[in-house]
Amino acid sequence: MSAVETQQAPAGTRVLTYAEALNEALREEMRRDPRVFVMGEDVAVWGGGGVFGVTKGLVEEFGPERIRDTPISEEAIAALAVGAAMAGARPVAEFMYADFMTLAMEPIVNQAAKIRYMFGGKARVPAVFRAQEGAGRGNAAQHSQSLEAWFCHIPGLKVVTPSTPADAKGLLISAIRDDNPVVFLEHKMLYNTKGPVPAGDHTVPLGVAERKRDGRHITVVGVHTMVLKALQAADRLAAEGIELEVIDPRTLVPFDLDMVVASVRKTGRLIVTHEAYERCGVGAEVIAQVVATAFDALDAPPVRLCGANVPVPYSGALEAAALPQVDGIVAAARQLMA
Amino acid sequence: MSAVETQQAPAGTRVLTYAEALNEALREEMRRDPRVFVMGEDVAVWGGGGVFGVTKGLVEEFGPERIRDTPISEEAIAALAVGAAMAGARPVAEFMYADFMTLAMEPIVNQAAKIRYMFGGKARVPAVFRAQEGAGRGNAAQHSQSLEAWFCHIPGLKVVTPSTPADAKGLLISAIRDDNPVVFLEHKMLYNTKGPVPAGDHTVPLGVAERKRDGRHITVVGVHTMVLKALQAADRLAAEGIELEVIDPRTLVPFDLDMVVASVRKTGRLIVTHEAYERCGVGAEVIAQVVATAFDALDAPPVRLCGANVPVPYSGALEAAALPQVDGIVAAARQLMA
Amino acid sequence: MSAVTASPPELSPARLVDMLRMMMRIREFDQRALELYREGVMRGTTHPYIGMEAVAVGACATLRPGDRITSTHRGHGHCLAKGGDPRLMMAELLGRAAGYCKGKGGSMHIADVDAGILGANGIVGGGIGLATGAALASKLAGRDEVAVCFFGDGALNQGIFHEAANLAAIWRLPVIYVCENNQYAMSARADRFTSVPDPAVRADAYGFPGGSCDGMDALAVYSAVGAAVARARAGEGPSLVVCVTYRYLGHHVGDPLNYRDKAEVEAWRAKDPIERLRAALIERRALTAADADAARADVEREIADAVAFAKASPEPDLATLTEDVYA
Amino acid sequence: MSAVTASPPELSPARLVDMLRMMMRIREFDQRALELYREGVMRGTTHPYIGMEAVAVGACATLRPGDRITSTHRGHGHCLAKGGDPRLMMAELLGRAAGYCKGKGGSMHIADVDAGILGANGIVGGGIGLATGAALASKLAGRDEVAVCFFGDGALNQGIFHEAANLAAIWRLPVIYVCENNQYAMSARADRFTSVPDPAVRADAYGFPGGSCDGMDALAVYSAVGAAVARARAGEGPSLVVCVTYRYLGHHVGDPLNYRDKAEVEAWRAKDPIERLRAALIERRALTAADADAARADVEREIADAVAFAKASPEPDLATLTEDVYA
Ligand SMILES: Cc1ncc(C[n+]2csc(CCOP(=O)(O)OP(=O)(O)O)c2C)c(N)n1
Ligand SMILES: Cc1ncc(C[n+]2csc(CCOP(=O)(O)OP(=O)(O)O)c2C)c(N)n1
Ligand SMILES: [Mg+2]
Ligand SMILES: [Mg+2]
Repeated sequence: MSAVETQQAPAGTRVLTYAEALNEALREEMRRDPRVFVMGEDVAVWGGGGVFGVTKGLVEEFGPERIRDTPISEEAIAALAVGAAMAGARPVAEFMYADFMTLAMEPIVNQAAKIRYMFGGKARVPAVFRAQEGAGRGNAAQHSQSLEAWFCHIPGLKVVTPSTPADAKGLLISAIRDDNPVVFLEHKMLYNTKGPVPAGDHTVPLGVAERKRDGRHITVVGVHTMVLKALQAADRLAAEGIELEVIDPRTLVPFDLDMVVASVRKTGRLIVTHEAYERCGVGAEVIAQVVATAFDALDAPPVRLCGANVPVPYSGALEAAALPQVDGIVAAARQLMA
Repeated sequence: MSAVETQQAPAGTRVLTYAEALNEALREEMRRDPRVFVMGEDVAVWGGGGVFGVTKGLVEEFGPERIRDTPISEEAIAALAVGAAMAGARPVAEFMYADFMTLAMEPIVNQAAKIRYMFGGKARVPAVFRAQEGAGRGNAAQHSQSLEAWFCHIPGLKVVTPSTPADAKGLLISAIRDDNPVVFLEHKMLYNTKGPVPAGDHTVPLGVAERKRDGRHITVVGVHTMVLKALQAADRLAAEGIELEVIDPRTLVPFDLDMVVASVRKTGRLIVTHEAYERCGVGAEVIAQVVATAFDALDAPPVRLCGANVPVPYSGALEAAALPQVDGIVAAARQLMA
Repeated sequence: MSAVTASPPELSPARLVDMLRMMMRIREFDQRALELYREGVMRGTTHPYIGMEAVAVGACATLRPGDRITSTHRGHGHCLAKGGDPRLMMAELLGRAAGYCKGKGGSMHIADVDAGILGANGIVGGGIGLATGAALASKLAGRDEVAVCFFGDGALNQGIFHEAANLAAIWRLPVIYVCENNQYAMSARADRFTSVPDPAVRADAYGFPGGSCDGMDALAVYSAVGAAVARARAGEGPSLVVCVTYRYLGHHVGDPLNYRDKAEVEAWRAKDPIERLRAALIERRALTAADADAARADVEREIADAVAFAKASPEPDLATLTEDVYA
Repeated sequence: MSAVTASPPELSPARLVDMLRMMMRIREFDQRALELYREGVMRGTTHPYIGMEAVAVGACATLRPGDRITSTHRGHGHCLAKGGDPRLMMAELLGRAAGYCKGKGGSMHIADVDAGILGANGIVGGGIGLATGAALASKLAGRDEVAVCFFGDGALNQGIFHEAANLAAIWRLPVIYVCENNQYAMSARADRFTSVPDPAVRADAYGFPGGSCDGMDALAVYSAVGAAVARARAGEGPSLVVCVTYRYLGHHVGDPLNYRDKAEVEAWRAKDPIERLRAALIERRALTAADADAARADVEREIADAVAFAKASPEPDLATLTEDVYA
């Protein structure tokens, strides 16, 4: 990350943190579209806006009607967002931790995701459900889960997982403008990472991956922090002559299979890495799709480097062991090339 | 299914429906262990016990304290089960439809699944969460989902999906005796299917698959109804000289990978089929695991035949089109052998 | 516990007759739906609203076109009362392309968002948060619309009621919680599964008005809900109105009905809401008996027509399977 | 709204002194936890119970060893008061192998199921259903145990409270809902986010007793919770006891504390529950000032000892990562 932090911002961009970039997206969309509003726990008053600063200063600009602190009522936060979206608003509902979305699955999954289809295409639910997921801070098992696979399983939802400040901004703007329910998952360890972010109306389309690094030998598809770790692994492996091609899907639904398959056709090898529990995680889906599409192109079985199939432990040593790390990517890559 | 229905019951067995077999399991375990109790909506009074008859007659034998009708409060049903299990009871909590478990994910996922681990191994949560899933009756998008992949994703849960009356009984007894939280998923279209069921203390261990049919050409792993459809496809294909080996994993967590891999090593070809939405379904996991373990043994890319990535539609024609069918298995098998 | 008492506008004779006609229409619709189900041309299930017509009709009579409702699994009555088209509804029951949902929704998912009908719902309590959210949207946009949330005595014990009611209270949202206490949630008797004899007291826990009314009397419902609507529209916040009513038939077509006795049913049938309004209107001379009979005949024709329309509509094209998952 | 009024057994001077000592222990424990966090030897976060000690101590003084509690994210006080071992707790805060959870749980998941402590909880409201379920298990087994459920003013707005309270009421479960109204849920003021001025009225919605007590007074808590415990043990069902209290410090160590002013904090600190019990006991001659000072010194040593124990405990073996996922 240090490379990014010290980097000069290209023209038209500023170096912002991921949290600041999200904040900018919210601010710009709220200025542009009066139907957009934010609700969630501690989004307005706490520390001037949000436990992670994402909504900082927004209540000052937009007032407490549009930046609404809620009681601790996750199911209602989600359900009200769905109803408000059906009645013409464009809510951005925040869940402080993705783990708390377990309380809000009914409205998100049975209502938001299905309403348009169930109603024969005669309704829209333009709601964004924001939350942060991931481990790394010793928050233990109920505050560290990455639950993106659940949402990816449910037709009717879009699922977004930005890994950089620029994508955080561009994808959040796209999510807010999208006419579908979008589950927008941030990562707690990324909020303070920095990078250049385009000023103004910067959008990143939902469904387009980004190749973060070119390489000839192994395709690495990473989610969230694992994109950054894959880039670090790539740096280390370059010295050994092993080239990783690092792809950040950016949105998991829709998923840019074309870019991944094109890469695998070049490299013949695939690593998929995410923090979420391995079993029935998104990695399995990526592998199943790649295998179905480009079996012939694979020189070796695809490898998963994912969160261990255990609740996330508190101890620093155990937590680190439960998550995929740079060392693991390096080792897996060497093994694939052996 | 007609083959099964007309079949003679081997010694020590009776021909029962899947619902009757589950009923017998509950009855026998409740007789054996006074700590076992059942709670859920309409499990006692409605029609003498349960919307699908699974708890029929139990309130007469065990009384309303141990067969407890609840208000419509799914989150509490699950949470009370967790608390009761920690305090020495062995609850069997029923959710009328798996879709309603969206309301109960918090206690199941954040509490039941994690308590033992979070508490350093010093607690047990011997609770069974029963529900029925699946489509086929025109119940539409909020009453037809198969959500097993969500539960499989979460470490700490066991996940059971019986496809026959005998397994229904044997697995439910094992689930009740297990000291872990078990998500026990039945299928609405199976309740009236019949088969021989051993009398008395019949248990099927969690984690052991069953080969339902031997075959040399293609391994088919099916969940629930798809086991039956795969067997029908196998009958049809046998005439063409294509042999399917049909495996019913019976429990998805733990998963009997060994049996599947052994089969794939023999056949070189794999079809995985389930009603659940394809994306991020259990099929992807099975493929990812098989590919990781037996890549060299595969003669063709594994195939998924799963629920379409759409909310389950109401219309009969659309619903049938949304689900994997015998014809689809036959066609995929032919293609694999072409 | 205190109900809102301000009275809503007096209903003209013509409106009263419309209300009677609407109640007849709902009953006829649900009777035909049951027949279609028994004929085997309908899938899934159907939850008849028969006996409860006064609630939907009395409540919806208080609303303007821009107002919204959320409905339940037992939703045909709400949908018709808020202006739903019986032909498109019937076609949906038969899973046809011309149905409200193009055959994808069926009985439990009929909706007409443009008409303010945010849908029936397969999830008990599923509409409670939606109505509250719709009310929030109205408030945010500065529109004086209200949202009426229909839900059952069973739904009252879902956590979402608690969360949404608290939010509606602190945010003074223009939502009216209309609890249809039809005495049962499937086999669960309201008086045994809800911890208080009169569910209306639950409003006290949120600090907004709550009251009960005779849900077999469309005019009583109209007054009670109307007062709550006026309050909501004036920006004074939510109310709970419990309508005491009864479902004459089983929960759905497959109900074994082993949990209540015939005498109870008969006692409620004696309070029939359609007969009651009919008699009241005849007494008020808003209507003659012959008019009423003619209205019933009209409604029968209308619903027969809806059935014919539905049956004539084609099955959905299989290509639509993957359409409309996303906008 | 009516609180239970029967009074629990008179406390002996020795028990009163134990209660004072326990309050001191809790405060000392949480103060050291904060220091450890600031030293950087602790991960995650810690939610200090400082200022609220009277609630846990007053409530747990009414319990027998076989009774159970469920706790919250702010759980150290509950755990100590119900008999938790400060050494195993401290070791857990440091993520060590000797900790209650072998380093896997941390502050938010400390539990001692054998001692009736069904765990702190990272989910606001997460313990409400668990306590209710534990009470159900006791009832089913015919044991006269009770379950005390500690939860915050913020948790009161979670749907699970509604569902569990209704169930506890209709099933007459031996559970006592002890709401720690410390005025805030993070930045959310209870008086703005809960729709009623006195949350105790919410008990009315379930038809069981509800009342408030001075949560800065261990003896008031003892009486109020004790009466509810007696009721529960007698098979008469649940109660809600709201303990009006305050957290002196931030929600957790990272709290910007921009939502309340110093004067408010000072006003509450003036009612300090430890000072209050100390003064009362000195006045009753259950204790001298010197005894009290000695007790404080004891407690400081005890906690210093716990810290030393924790620091001396090894980190968990990495092989334990995959242990204890399943029994
Ligand atoms: C969340 C959820 N739980 C359970 C059900 C099954 N179910 C459908 S209707 C019903 C009873 C609802 O009772 P009530 O709210 O009183 O409405 P009524 O049927 O009496 O109109 C139940 C339990 C469901 N559809 N959704
Ligand atoms: C379900 C859930 N939502 C939100 C949070 C984040 N959170 C942790 S503590 C807290 C405030 C709790 O307030 P209260 O219940 O009053 O307890 P207190 O902190 O005042 O002791 C919040 C919002 C959480 N842990 N769980
Ligand atoms: Mg009802
Ligand atoms: Mg609080």
